[in-house]
Amino acid sequence: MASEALDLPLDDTPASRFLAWFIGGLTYLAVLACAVAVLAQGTVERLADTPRIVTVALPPVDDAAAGEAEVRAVRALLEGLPGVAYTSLVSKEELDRLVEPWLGRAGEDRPGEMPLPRLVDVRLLPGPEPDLAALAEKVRTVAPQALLEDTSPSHGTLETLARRLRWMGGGAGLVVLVLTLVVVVVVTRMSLDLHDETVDLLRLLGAPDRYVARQFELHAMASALKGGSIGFTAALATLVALLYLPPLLGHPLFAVEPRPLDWILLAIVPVLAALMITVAARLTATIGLARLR
Amino acid sequence: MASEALDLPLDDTPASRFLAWFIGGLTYLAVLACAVAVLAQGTVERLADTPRIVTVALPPVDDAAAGEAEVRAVRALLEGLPGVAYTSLVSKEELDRLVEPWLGRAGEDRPGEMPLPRLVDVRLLPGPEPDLAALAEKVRTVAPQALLEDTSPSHGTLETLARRLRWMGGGAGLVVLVLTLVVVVVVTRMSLDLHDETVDLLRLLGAPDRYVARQFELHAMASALKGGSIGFTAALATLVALLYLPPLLGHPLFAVEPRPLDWILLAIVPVLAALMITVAARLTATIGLARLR
Amino acid sequence: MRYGSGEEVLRDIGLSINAGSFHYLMGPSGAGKTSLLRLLSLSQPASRGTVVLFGRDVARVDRDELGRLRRRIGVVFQDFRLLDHLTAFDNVALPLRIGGADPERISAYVSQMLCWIGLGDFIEARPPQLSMGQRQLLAVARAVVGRPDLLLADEPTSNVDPARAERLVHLFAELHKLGTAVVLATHSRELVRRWPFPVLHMERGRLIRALPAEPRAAVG
Amino acid sequence: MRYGSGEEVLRDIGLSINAGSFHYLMGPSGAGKTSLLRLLSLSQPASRGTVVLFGRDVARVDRDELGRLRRRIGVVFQDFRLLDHLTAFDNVALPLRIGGADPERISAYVSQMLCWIGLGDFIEARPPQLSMGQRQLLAVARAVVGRPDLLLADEPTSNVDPARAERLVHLFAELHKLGTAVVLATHSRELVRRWPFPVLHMERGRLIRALPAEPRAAVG
Ligand SMILES: Nc1ncnc2c1ncn2[C@@H]1O[C@H](COP(=O)(O)OP(=O)(O)OP(=O)(O)O)[C@@H](O)[C@H]1O
Ligand SMILES: Nc1ncnc2c1ncn2[C@@H]1O[C@H](COP(=O)(O)OP(=O)(O)OP(=O)(O)O)[C@@H](O)[C@H]1O
Ligand SMILES: [Mg+2]
Ligand SMILES: [Mg+2]
Repeated sequence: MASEALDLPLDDTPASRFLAWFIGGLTYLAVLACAVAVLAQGTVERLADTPRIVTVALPPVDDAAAGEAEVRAVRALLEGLPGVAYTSLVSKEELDRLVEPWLGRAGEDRPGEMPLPRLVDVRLLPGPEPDLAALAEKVRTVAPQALLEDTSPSHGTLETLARRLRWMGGGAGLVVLVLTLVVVVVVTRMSLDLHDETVDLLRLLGAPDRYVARQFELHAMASALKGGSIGFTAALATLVALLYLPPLLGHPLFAVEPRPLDWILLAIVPVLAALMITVAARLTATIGLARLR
Repeated sequence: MASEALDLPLDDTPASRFLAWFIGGLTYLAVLACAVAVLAQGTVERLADTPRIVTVALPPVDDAAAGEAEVRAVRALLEGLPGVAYTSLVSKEELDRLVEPWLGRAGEDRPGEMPLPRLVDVRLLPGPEPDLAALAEKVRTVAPQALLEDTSPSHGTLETLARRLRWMGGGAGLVVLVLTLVVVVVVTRMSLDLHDETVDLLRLLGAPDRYVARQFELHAMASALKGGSIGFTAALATLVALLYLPPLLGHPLFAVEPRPLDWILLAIVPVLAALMITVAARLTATIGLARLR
Repeated sequence: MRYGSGEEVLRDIGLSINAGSFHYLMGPSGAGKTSLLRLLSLSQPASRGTVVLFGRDVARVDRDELGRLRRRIGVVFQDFRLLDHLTAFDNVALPLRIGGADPERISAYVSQMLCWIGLGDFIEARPPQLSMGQRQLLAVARAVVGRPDLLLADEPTSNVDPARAERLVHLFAELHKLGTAVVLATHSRELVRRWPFPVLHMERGRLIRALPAEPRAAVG
Repeated sequence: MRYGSGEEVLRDIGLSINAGSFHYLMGPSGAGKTSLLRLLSLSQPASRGTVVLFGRDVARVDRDELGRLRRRIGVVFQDFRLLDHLTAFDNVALPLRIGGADPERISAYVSQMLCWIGLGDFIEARPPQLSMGQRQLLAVARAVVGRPDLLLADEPTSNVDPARAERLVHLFAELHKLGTAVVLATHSRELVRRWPFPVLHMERGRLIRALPAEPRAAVG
């Protein structure tokens, strides 16, 4: 016969009634933001795993023998360094192909004997971002005029993008969580004001503050669970649609599948939010009640 | 002794209490949007008032006499057309100056006898946008290879911008007004629900619907006048700051001073808004009341 | 008559109240006194049967006419239904304002009424600042200030001291002499003893001792 | 004691109520009966003087102790103060829940209480669906269900019929016999005649005929 009704008619406040919906919307955003962060993190890790090539360019020299010696010295130096997988000299034919768009076809538009730089591709081992400046410094000890070029610019951009997205996603998730807490605090304060007569009655009946605060806590928790599950479900649906629907499959940012751990991490978001909301409501109510005698 | 209190405690609803602020904010936006529209209209008119120059370019010819005859024919034709103020042949010196950045100094970098096109400036009378294609067609009847150039490209961009701004400002103002009305309708409906007991009492005391509706109307009107004057004042302040503060004085869009009529037009915005808000509140209340018996 | 979709709380009511009559309405708690007064005050329509007031079937009048009829009725609600945000003055002035009386007459009338009823010191007080008895006096003042043709008072003396209760019934009797029909729900046998008027007795939604019984509720 | 910054509505109250005593509190409307009960129910602190309850100066107890003291007091508010969104059952169960009683005992106790007081058919009804008298019975049920050591009842019989009023006072008398101190504000001389207990008489904020007069309010 004992009903589930709270002692305070909290569901009757417009603000309170919409609390669940607020929380739902904000949870949706938080989960999506965190999904972006998690996927970006995946991308960053995958990029770190793919080997990376930088190119050492040695300026053209007239003396072919001296040039070859220089190349050998540079390759020997590089292959002795930690983090370098192997090196390879770019062949004459490939070099011609590379400069063709700029200088014209060899032998036709341009004198065949025009001096060209010699290029050494350096394949780095996967791992953390290599210190290219230091590498260049080392190379210059044997070939003072060597230039080091990062020949995978798109790799760099993608990685920068992924890193940024990771922080932005995480940051946005955090902002949304904070916003949710602010909304909860404001709504709880408003409810406390709105129901001051009922709160007063409960206290006259001898209810300790924790009893009254528990009413707000229970309501906030119910709203958080309801809103949180709605928001989480909606976010999951959006995510799955974004990840697995054809038009988006091709984009490299979405080439990473979330790992099982990622899904668990995302599921923690609404749970954590619900927990924080509940605690926030209780604290707000307790503080508000302490002001009254 | 008769107090000014309404029979309904409308100022006690959170939604109602903030109605004035809502209206204030929206009026602010509406006035600013309309100011943009009015200023843009001023710019459009000013641009229409400034005379406009187009240039007719005749390709270089080897026969100087034939060339001069062609120029004379073109000028005679143009000066006979309505909408053309006068024409003038661009002198040899000016022409040299014009081509200098492109072809080098005459006699030094470039052979002096290099053939140049002959340019005729056509000054059009102020008025509506001229039909340049038709003009070019006419010129080509006497000089088949003539080209017509609108030599005031920035003029064109500015005018397009101003025209767009005019519509966008007006549109935004309208959207904001509509939004205000929606807010008023929603708040009135909510108040009607919230105060159903008091409304019921008034009706039991024999109050006709118009008496009860008048309560909502009065409250909406008070909110509109209060919010409207706050919003209008704030918008005026912003506008004056934008128009007369140094950093912005230079921009051509802000070179137009609002005319007295413009200020009056802007002042009409909040008054019109207040009127519409009042009517909207009354209508909403009347319709809501008609649903009850 | 029924509340919402519940069972009928009033049954077999045959009642005719003549203009200028005075009736007590008595009966145990929950008998349906307030419900009957709700019917008569046009707060709620009858679910069955007809209510005839001032010679008109109230189910058939239009909105404007309904308002006019209601303005001829003064009601002291059992829970007072005062407006908490208005002063005592404004609360009492309400029926006159609704009736469209001119402000000066309202001012004079209302002040006089409040003084007479014993709230002269509380003209600017709001209901929550009044004692329960004072609120009840205010509710009575609001009901009678418009000199209604029909006065429905639901236990109007329950919260006031015997001296004031006496005074209130005296007021009702005066109105009755001036031609107002009065129906006064009460639990007080003492009142009935001291001011002997006919008693309508209710029990479980039925009128069991009405004086001139007719098969419908008719007033006026 | 004063409301807000108004003038003092209670003055020179010297009153001592012994454990297990029974007093009527009488006086005209606006005399200050409710205000005095507010002091005793710890609704409002005294602006001057001290209130001693169960041997403790209530101005000096901490929050937890205040709650404990309040739980030993049962109050029938003059305006009932029932929670409209809760059923009759939940309203009566409220003090027991707050006191931390276990659900089964609450259920048994509350149902029994409601049946005894005559609301057995209205266990699931909410206050707005009850007649005024029924609401008053509910308010009484809530005040006594926790077997308080001090019962403060503000005109608890004003809206019920004489038979039920009788029954209520009988209930209070039984509690009194079990050791509860009772203060019963009322306007009914009939009650006082039938259940002769000492009467505290108030007039304009002053206690004018208290039996054992001492210079402070002390209870318990
Ligand atoms: N709003 C409502 N919804 C449902 N039932 C109601 C409502 N109001 C009253 N009732 C029921 O109708 C019956 C009659 O109530 P009513 O208020 O008319 O009694 P009453 O004679 O005025 O009693 P009292 O002397 O206690 O005021 C009661 O059983 C009550 O529970
Ligand atoms: N909240 C309040 N604010 C200001 N004044 C109040 C307030 N409540 C009561 N009063 C004033 O205090 C005085 C005593 O009121 P109180 O309610 O104690 O009277 P009472 O003896 O209970 O009367 P009743 O028999 O009518 O219930 C009255 O003059 C009243 O106007
Ligand atoms: Mg009743
Ligand atoms: Mg009182």
